[in-house]
Amino acid sequence: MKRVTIDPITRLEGHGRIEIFLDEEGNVDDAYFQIVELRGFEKFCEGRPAEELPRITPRICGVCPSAHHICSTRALDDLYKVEPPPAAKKLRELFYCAHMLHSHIAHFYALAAPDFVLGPEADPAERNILGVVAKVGVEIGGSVIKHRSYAQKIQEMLGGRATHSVMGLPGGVSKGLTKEEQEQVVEWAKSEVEFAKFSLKLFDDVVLANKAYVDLILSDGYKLTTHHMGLVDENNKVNFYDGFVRVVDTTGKEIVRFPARGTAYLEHIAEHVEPWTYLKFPYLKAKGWKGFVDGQDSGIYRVAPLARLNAADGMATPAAQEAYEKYFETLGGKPVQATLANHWARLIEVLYAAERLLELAEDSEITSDEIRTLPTETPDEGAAVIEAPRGTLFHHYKTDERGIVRAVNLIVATGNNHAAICMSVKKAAQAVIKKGKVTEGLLNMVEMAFRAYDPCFGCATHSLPGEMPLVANIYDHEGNLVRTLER
Amino acid sequence: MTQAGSPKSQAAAGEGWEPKVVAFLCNWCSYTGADLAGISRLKYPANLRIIRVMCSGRVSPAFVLKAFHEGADGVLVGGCHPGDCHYLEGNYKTLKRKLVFERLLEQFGIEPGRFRLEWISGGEGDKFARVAEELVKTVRELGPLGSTAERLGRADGLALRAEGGGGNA
Amino acid sequence: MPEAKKKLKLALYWAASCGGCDIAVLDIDEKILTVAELADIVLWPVALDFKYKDVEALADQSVDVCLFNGAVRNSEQRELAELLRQKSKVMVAFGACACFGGIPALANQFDRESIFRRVYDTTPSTDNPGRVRPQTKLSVPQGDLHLPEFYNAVYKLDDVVEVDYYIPGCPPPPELVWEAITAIVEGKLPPKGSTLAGERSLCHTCKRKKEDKKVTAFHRVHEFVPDPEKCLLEQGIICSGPVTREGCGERCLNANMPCRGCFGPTPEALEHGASMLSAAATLVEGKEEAELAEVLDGIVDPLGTFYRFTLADSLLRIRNKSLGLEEKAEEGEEAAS
Amino acid sequence: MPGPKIGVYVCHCGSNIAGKVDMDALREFAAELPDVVVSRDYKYMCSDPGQDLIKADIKEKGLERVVVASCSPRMHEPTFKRACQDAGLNPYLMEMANIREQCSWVTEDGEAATQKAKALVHSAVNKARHLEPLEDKTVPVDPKTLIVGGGIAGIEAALKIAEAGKEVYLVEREPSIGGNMAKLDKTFPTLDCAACILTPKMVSVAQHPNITLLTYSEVEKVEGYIGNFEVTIRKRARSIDEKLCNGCGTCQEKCPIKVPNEFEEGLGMRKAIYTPFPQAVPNKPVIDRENCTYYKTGKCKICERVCPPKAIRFDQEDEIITEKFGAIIVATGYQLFDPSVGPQWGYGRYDNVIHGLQFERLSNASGPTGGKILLKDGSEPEAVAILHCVGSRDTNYAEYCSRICCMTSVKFAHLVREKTNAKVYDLYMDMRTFGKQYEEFYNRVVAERDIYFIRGKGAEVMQDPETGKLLVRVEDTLLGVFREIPVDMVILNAAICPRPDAQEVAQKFGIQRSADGFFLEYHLKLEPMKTANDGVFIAGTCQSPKDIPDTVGQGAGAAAEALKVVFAGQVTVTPTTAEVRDTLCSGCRICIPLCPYNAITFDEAKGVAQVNEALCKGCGTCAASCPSGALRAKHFDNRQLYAQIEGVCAE
Repeated sequence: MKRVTIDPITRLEGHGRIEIFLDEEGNVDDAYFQIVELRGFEKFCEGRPAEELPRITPRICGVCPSAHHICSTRALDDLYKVEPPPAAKKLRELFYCAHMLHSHIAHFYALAAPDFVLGPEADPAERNILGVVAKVGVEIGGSVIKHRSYAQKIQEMLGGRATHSVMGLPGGVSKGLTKEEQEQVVEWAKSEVEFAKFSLKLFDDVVLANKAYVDLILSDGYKLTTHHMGLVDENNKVNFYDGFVRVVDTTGKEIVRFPARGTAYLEHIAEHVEPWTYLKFPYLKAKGWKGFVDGQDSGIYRVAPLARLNAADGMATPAAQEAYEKYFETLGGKPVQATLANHWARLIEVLYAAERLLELAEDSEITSDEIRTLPTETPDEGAAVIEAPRGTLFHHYKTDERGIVRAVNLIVATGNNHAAICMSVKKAAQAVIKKGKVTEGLLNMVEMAFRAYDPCFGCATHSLPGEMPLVANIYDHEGNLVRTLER
Repeated sequence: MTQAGSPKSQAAAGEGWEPKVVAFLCNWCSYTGADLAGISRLKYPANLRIIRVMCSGRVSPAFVLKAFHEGADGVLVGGCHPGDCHYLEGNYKTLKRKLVFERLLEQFGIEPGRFRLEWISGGEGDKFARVAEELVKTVRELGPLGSTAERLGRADGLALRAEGGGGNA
Repeated sequence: MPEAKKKLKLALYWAASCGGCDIAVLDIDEKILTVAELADIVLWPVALDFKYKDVEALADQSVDVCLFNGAVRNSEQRELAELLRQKSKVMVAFGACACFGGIPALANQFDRESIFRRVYDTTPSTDNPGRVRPQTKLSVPQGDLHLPEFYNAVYKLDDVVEVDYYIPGCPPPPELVWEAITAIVEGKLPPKGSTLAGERSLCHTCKRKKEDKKVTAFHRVHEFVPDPEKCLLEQGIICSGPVTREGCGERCLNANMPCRGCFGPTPEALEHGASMLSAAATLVEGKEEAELAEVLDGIVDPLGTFYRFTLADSLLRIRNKSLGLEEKAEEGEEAAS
Repeated sequence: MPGPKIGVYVCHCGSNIAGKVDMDALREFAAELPDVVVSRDYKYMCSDPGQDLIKADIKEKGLERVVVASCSPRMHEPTFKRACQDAGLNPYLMEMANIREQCSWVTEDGEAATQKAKALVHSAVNKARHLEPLEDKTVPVDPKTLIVGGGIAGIEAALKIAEAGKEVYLVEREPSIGGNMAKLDKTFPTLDCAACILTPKMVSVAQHPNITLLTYSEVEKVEGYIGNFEVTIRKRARSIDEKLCNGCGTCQEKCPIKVPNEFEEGLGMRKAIYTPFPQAVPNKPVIDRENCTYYKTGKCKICERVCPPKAIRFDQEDEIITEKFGAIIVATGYQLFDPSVGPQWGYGRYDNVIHGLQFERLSNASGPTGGKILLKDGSEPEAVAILHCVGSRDTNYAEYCSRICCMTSVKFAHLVREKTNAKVYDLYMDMRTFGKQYEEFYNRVVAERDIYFIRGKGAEVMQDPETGKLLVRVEDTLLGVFREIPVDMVILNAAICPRPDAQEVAQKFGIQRSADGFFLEYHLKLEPMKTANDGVFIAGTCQSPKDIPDTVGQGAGAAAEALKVVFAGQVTVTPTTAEVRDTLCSGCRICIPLCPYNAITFDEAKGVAQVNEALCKGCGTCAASCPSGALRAKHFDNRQLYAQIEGVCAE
């Protein structure tokens, strides 16, 4: 019996670890993706005043804190049955588009690009953002940092701080946008749109132009047949901030659709507990938990860019819509099940976020000082769903009549993908590990499958020092270490 | 009269544990009252140890937490009766703090019985002795709270390296 | 000075944290490249393999500075902290969690079992009839799987190892991070034990108008639209600015929201929570106990408000398990189930 | 680095401490504490040889801190501070552990007491380690004294101070000074008439150049501190011009309105414009606006018409006087217990059941009956019963002994016999004749004819349905028989009680009350005039029941206390004030409204708060509310108190 430990992979609520077990022949017997940490927000949010949760729950993840901030704020709208003024809604969405940009840009250039621009087999020493810069030109490195920082600056402008923003309140936001600030944002937004287009072009040139990559993306090792979940607007176009939660099955047919506000999610989603990981496994109630298997009958679904595009009928902005159509053409229609297609889908979302950012920034109403509706209803229960960069995010609160939290339920973005990640990793491992042959390259193959989901923190982890470090320890069946592969 | 602290009563209590109670008393009323209890030769449990402050208003809630942190099982704050404060209003400040602080203690999981604010005048030696008696009794029934280090040790077997916020001062 | 010349060996590690601290390092933007020139980053903990033997492999004291973010929530994090302390010349608690426990330390109000019960049993979307719980050691057909032990309490870094410097904030603002890194690189660090931030409280730099510190009613942030020019505390909104260390640039106040204290207490504050509680309570006018109680009930969550980031640094730290808070929590769970 | 050299001195206080606490164990325990270089025990530390031990060690061993474990600091802190000072050690580097009042005296078990004493010593040593030298400050004293209450105590005090050449304000609520004593007839044991000995003093009060007399006036507000009290006095409108009025009394004769006279305890009447009694000082009337027709209807004005000097001023208004004083003497006197609360005594139900002061008025030549002792119907009584301890020495009412009733009763018995032929029955529980010539006086009266002293408490007063006589039920404890004595008049010697507004007055002057409701002295035996509020002294029956000699004595004593203050010309104020550490203050202003003395202000230039140490009284409330710890309470700072907490919790 051999055992491969890939440690660490990532974290969302803490570290992740992959354990791959080989059978007597040295083929993959089973693989476990473990989340080895828990912090228990669902418990210690109890007793807090509800209005403070938008300042507490973002600490679940410092990489996508704004997702929690906005989701929490919208859950409070529902809790207090209060509608924010139009300007407030727009400010929140503007803020949120900026967040999507910052997260997606960092992820693509820091994490995904090295794999494609330089190739999976490239020398690890260069397989990092600096390597990418070297290849595509220094000015791009600067441009990446610049456009990521624009996005951060917009969040800071509205939310007080880029990480762990504070402006969200039930019924509105605490701070508006001045005319001067608006001009600044418009300028940045325009630049973001251009940068998004450039990034898609880059993907065209480097990836799509390279048949080997396209084959890799479409190869069976990186395929998983699952259902897909994402937020859509009333026209079923992709939306990050609000609308309806839509699920399409493995054939692309809509099987679930419910409002992104309120507790309807409980009718459709349940979470399964495994004793070997601290993170739970959400699945579709209607299908039930069938274990770690994919297919039409399994309850396992996926979220994040790949799933969002599958779950929607298009994009709400022109250029993004164009890219959307090309994407499905190239990859053979809906739903796309190729895990690695996430990267492309992510870039299409970057374009949508940039375009939407510009729309909102240029909206004359955005500078209105009508930014708060004071709650008057007695609070009881409230919930909201939004699209975090890494997938659908659920916040659900119950309070006493004073708005003191009695109970909290959270389903975090990457949690939705937990089961899928486990299977993708196993599948990739099975595809590449044969007869106990464990090579340097295969670790990256396994890693790529996994990285495509951008399990929260991938972005940060890969910025410096430049590589996703991996270790494969290979043990014989007595568990003695016979070989260590390290990068 | 209880004979707190005496080996006899410890034996009676079953284990060696004797409650520790810290009393912060204002110089003009409660501390004088405590002196009067002595002058009148009233008896109360030796578990209660007195720290003198000029006014109950001097007693920062942090002092009470510090006492619990150091292993006190109960804390008494004694001040002048409303209107009698030697410094006019210090005791009202104490009252205001107490009204929030007692809710904080509950959130910390400290039983209400372990903390008491009492108005005891310089003429109320008997009241002081009675309050001391009652408080020690209550705390004895509640059992040991233990110092913060002990409680953390109990929880995770860790010996604390550093002080808490108490590191200041 | 020579230190400035020689290229530093820098390590960054995270424990029970959200990653915001690492983002904060990225948020120094293009300067990050300068850092790469000035220092060798021998360990980027969120990225590098954290199996002990690999860190063990480093020579003792071979790391010049270790920036440690995150609190200590489980056995693995504690062991790593001890190991890194051994390997590093200078240990820096980076961010609120490492300095004071941060928001995760709010969990210290509850014990392990009640957290597990909530997360794995009573959350409404959880379907766990067998009441399965994550196991620190689990035998599967192919072998054993291990998970770190989830502690009963959250600890700040200096509970488990000696800390040389503190950089507060949730997360530390980029300017502060840059100052700290420059100080480190140029070897211009203050005496050990210092906190690399201001000495006074936030009010020192807060631009809001301060007049008469008297309060007749407390307001919660969602109930009330404050005057953006005036001190929030004077308007009845609890703000921890007066007890909290300066250096954050009042980012929250600039967005019209009160300070919640992520920079921790000022050097001479007795205790972050208790000191602010004492100040806030005495702002209220009046002498009638009933009236006072009514006004002061406006401070609805003393622990969660005054210890938002510093519960693991408080004098009491964790709940006394002898009290029946569990039952209360249960009710809450039932209510939502 | 090593801490300061600390010496610990454990006092046996004879057997007061040593009888309970193990002195050797405590001394050795202290010797082991960090920084303690010498630890001694001695029989009486407060004695000269005891103090010399400390002084010698300071000089020879170079002690930097001294800890004395003995009685309460309220007892001997000054003693040991002085000892340190004499030996060249700053007195504020001395700390005391109270192991007598708060340990040996209150603890049953010796081991427990020793354990507690260790904790207290540990705490004191911990604090001492962090003590800092402080310098006493002095502030000038206003030379005037305020005396509140124009009874015999206040009069005596006023005269003594005035004669000593210092200025006095005497404030009396009633239209005239004289107080309760002015109502009395003869005074025991010498039987000279109260008026004869009191009126001369009253007159000299009115005439003394150093005395400002404010009658019909009340103190409204007291601010400030010893040497510098700011007092607001309301001088109620008399409705006459005192300068013009010559006290001829015409207005009183002509005034048509009659109301019961408070001074006569309801036995006589007065007019709406009146002086309470003939010898009143000042001898100028007041108009009682409640009862005056003019103030009710706007008509009448007879007094105005008949007044020869035209002194009536209907439109006169209250006058508000604010003055500074260096010292204050509170001598507000007593109020007689109201016997009607106990139905068993029949007071208020039966016409001829009266209380002591009413008898004094009956018996007084200037009283309603011109000194004749008559029943309500004008006839002379044939039998009179005198009851002691009405409301005193009775757990249902006042537990204390009122001290004067025994002698008053004996006096009453004598007066009744002197003025009537009535038999007298004196019902006593114990006969307490403690004063000079009291026993002799008692023996004289006992020998008089038809006075029967019966040892037993007058339990109940009823009326005989047939004869209509009063029946007093008493258990004669000497004969062991139960008796019902038929009498015509019953005199109830009611208890001396605190005035109903005592609490209000106590708060006004920042003094406390003992459990019995009387004002609390600083020390029952050694400081009977001082109160917890420095510079405020008490005299007379507001402190406890007293007879005239004791009251006069305490009045004079209080005068001496006040003179001590005003002659000193300056007082040392505690240096244990608050201070702001500029480098830590962020100017949040939380402290500013907290200070009741307005001692904290905001320095706009520096942007920090600042403490006016002359105004600060060192309560430390601001330090407890200063969130950032910039405000520091000297001698009780956070470090010192934390160290104490660690100390008491360590043992």
